[in-house]
Amino acid sequence: MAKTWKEWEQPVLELEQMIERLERAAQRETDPAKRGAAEEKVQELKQRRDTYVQLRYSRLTPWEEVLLARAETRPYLLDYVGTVFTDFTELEGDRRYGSDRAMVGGPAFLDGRPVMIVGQQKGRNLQERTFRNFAMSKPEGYRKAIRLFEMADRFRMPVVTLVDTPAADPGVESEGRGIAEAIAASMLAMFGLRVPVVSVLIGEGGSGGAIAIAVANKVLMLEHAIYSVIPPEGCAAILWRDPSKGPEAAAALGLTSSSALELGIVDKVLPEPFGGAHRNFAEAAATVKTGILEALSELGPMSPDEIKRHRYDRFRKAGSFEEASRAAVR
Amino acid sequence: MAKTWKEWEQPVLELEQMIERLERAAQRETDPAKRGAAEEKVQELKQRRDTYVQLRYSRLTPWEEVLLARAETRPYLLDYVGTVFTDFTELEGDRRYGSDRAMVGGPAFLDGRPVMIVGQQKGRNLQERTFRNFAMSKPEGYRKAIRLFEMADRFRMPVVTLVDTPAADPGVESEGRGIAEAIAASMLAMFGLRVPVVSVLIGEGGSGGAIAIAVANKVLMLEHAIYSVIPPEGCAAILWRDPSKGPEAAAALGLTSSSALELGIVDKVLPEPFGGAHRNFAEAAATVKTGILEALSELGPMSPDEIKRHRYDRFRKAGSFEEASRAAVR
Amino acid sequence: MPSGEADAGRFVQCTSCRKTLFSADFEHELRVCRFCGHHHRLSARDRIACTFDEGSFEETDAGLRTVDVLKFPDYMPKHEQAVTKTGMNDSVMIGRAKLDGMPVSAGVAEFGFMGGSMGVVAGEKVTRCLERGAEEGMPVIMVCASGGARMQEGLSSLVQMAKTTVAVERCREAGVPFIAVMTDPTMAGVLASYASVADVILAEPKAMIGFAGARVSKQAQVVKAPSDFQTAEWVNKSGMVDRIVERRDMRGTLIALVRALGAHLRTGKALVGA
Amino acid sequence: MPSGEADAGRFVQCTSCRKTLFSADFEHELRVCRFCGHHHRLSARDRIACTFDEGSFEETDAGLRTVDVLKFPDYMPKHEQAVTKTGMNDSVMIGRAKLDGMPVSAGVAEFGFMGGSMGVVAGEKVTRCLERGAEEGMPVIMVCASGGARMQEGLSSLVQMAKTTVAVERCREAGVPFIAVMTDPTMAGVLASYASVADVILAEPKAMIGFAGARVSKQAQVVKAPSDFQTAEWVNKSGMVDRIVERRDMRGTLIALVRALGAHLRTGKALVGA
Ligand SMILES: [Zn+2]
Ligand SMILES: [Zn+2]
Repeated sequence: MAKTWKEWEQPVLELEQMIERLERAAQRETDPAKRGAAEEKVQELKQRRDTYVQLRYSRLTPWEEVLLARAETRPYLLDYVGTVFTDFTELEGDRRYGSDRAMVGGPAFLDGRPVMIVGQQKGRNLQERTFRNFAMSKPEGYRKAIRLFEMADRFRMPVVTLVDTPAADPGVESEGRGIAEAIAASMLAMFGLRVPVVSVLIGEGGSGGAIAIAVANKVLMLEHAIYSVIPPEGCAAILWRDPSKGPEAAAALGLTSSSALELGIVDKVLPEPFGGAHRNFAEAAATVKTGILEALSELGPMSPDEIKRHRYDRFRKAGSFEEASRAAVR
Repeated sequence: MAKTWKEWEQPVLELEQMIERLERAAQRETDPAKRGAAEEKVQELKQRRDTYVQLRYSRLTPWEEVLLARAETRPYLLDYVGTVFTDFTELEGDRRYGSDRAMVGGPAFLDGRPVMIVGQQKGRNLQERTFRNFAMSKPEGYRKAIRLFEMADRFRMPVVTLVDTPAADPGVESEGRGIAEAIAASMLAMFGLRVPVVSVLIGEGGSGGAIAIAVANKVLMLEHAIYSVIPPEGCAAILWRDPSKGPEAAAALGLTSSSALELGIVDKVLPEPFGGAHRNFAEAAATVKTGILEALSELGPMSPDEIKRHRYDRFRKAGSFEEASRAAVR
Repeated sequence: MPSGEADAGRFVQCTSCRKTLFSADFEHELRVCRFCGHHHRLSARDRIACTFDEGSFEETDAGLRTVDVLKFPDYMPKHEQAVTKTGMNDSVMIGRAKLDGMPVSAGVAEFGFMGGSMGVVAGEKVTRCLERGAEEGMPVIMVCASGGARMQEGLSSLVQMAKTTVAVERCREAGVPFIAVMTDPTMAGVLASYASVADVILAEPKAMIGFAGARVSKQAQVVKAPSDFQTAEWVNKSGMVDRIVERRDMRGTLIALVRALGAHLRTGKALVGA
Repeated sequence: MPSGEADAGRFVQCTSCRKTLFSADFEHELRVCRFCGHHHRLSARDRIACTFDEGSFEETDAGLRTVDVLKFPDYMPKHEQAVTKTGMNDSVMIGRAKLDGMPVSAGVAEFGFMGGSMGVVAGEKVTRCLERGAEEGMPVIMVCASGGARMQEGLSSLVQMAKTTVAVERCREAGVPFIAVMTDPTMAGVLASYASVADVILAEPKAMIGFAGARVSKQAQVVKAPSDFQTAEWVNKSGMVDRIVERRDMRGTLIALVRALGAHLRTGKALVGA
């Protein structure tokens, strides 16, 4: 059972090192025949690499999807903000307590038209991760998000949220400042918006901390993102008193994009480039951009009241149950 | 120059002690003639006391009004809440950070009809004063007030605020949680209300901390309350580098009820009982109750939009200035 | 002797102070220990009995049934067990009730049903309870008792957080007051959704109220937790709960609040002087 | 050598790092010290020049005049002096301006006029500036610099806090963005009114921003103040200010914000896909 995404990326890494060495050797080679042979070998290795990647990424287990969604090689919020959008102006304050660095937001332009961006930002190294609090927002992060949502509503700007968080911050201080209230209030604020809202799950969709900013008219999900009611390790610990049974829990929880689509929790899965978004970020960004633009254009014809109603209806019908007729019950 | 209200209450105290002694003596006296003489003496002393009180309270200087408004003998918010209103249910939370004990609020009934009460509470002894933070609200107090204002609006309840604070809390923590924003946001929230709002200045109306909850359709002021842009000592310290010149500053600042009425800052002065509200609380409470009921009944016929507009207009025209015609300026 | 349960029907031991109580007294005093004041958990039915006007509660929507969409390991057996144990179809019971004659839309959670966890059925019931209040102009009372979202329904449980919250927005639009009563425990996905955005939040003394489970928040503790961490008292000091109300006073407090905040619903217009 | 002022028109000493600068360079660099980056105060006129499109600012409401209702000791002489010194009629100048061609309603405070204090005239001007934005559908930019309310106008100054805030409510209703720029210093009655409820709050580096004057908050300090207490940086960390923006970047930031937040005012409707 894989413990990190690097386990199945290791063969790729080795192949790529070989390819690089051979390519350099081929360049230095003066004998055309030998050079031809080397180049052929390079092609073969590339072929092998691609076959492996294709095969491996087409049969990731739910647990492997979890590991990949958490990988520090995944594109993060600010990567998308810098490529999908232009002229982003970050606004930091919650006007209450502090500046939350896990939650990032502000106005930007999408294809020349203004939108409000809100989302969580992870860090790639320890320093960044600490600065971003591992993308776990405290109450002030959600309260900043609420401010930006309301501002977007006032100024008729569509809202785009990019979700990538393991969870809301669960520390003592967060509890004391009302992390639960902040999450609930964020959802409530989103339900009040009369502008279109599109959410994209780009990495980890970690329970309440994620859905707090994902109450959208259209919820999109990258192919290798996850969306879960609880981290699989936590689920295993509670149900089976064994946190190492994360893989079993991951399989049971239905947290993959295909499962979320099937359950009707997300509206669309955005296919990732060959071998994952990290392998071709430009393509991933283009897919995300197209996804958001298409969603906004579908929502475009609706009036402000219809947009609000549409979001309401979308979440109102969430989840399946059976209902005996009233007569039968009595 | 008086340093405390007790200086001019001291003669009253002494007279009353004499009266009490004499009355007790008269009761014990068996000789009808002697008893009659003693009773006469009592009447005379009472007359003297009343004349003194009447004279003294009719010529309080602005500085003495300041001292009286701050006196721990004045009736406080909860005294009024317990007599003017019925069935008060205090609601404590700001849903953000904490429970502020300087600001008190919740639904109650006035003559059988529901209202939302908000106001500052002082303490009579050190323990109470500490618990109430000397009636200086921190940001969470104003944010609780905002919550209650918005709730009143949702449930169509008139709002009654009772103002009695030296100032908003000026400490480091208050600054860090945005005391200035909290005050401004409270005023902004009040301007948004579509229910009638009546404010009564019952004691100290201390600058921003006071006006934060006094953005009302009708602002009433007890005769011996004060309302000031800055504490007179602070004004003296800044302008004349001499905090002991408080009395001069008090005279200059126009902080008495008559001055506030003349400036059009308050709509009505509620006369206090003979010798101040502390001398006859039942009468003071009755005056306050009548004042609030009359104000609400004047506002009664207005529609929700008119109420909001009325409040807007009331504050829009605050303050006098001259304006040269545009032609003359150019 | 199990927590606050009857010993041969005559005696019961308080789990908090360990003192022994007569069962009859204990039940009569609403399962509040007369020695230490500890509020022991109440079943949904007992809660209804001591909160609303006698016999006024009419259950609705009892026909809702869980669908095990994920085929989650062991879910259905556990669920069946809970049904048998509690006589309820899921962890929440909703209906119409009266408080001192005033109609309310009422919901009560049963912690004994899989820890009061919120899956699709519980979420649907909470939502209907709130919507009914909004539609019929009745104040809404929800008595919470839950460990959080029901893991066994996966993502479908997660979205109940949004679904129940959307219904609060309906109440706000309709000007209908929503009062949440947090009892022991009110945690995680329930706390972080409809319950925390109630107009008024009351809590029973010492009820455990928090976002993260003890395990998680202990791991995450950079700051040391205070001794009363995640108690109703601590959450009250933190501004999240409006009042701590003892069980014997809860009905009276609810009546006062419904009378004041819901007056406009009964009279059409409640402004003084109007 | 006075703070950031010209020495015989050629040299100036930075009050922060004490280094000597050429006056011409200093003015050209918008009075920001090239050695230590300290942002020296700007006059209202200089602020206008470096913020809005060249020559686009048209002053309005210059005819407002203070009335000394209270006959406050020494007020009028001080006021006259300030008028002579600044050439302004009070501490705020308002008008119409453009930012990269986009019309805005603009107001700029002059700290040199009695410490930028807000009496009735300043309050009226701020209110008109905000109202004009709301009425004409123009984003509002207010550059603040003030010690607070003007004591010499007593209660009339206090109510300016409410009056200016009411105008922010008008902007909100009209969907007009209001951006406040806090410069050194933005304090007390100005901070606790319209400025703090702006949609976006920008601040210059190191600007002093706070509610209570140093004297008051020092007395009230139970908690020790951090070394950067009441600086823009501290207030930014506290969530009250959205960004610290260097003076040379301020115009560009304002343009980006006005373009994004005010788009709907220019096009009538700005929704993507609409
Ligand atoms: Zn006990
Ligand atoms: Zn310098």
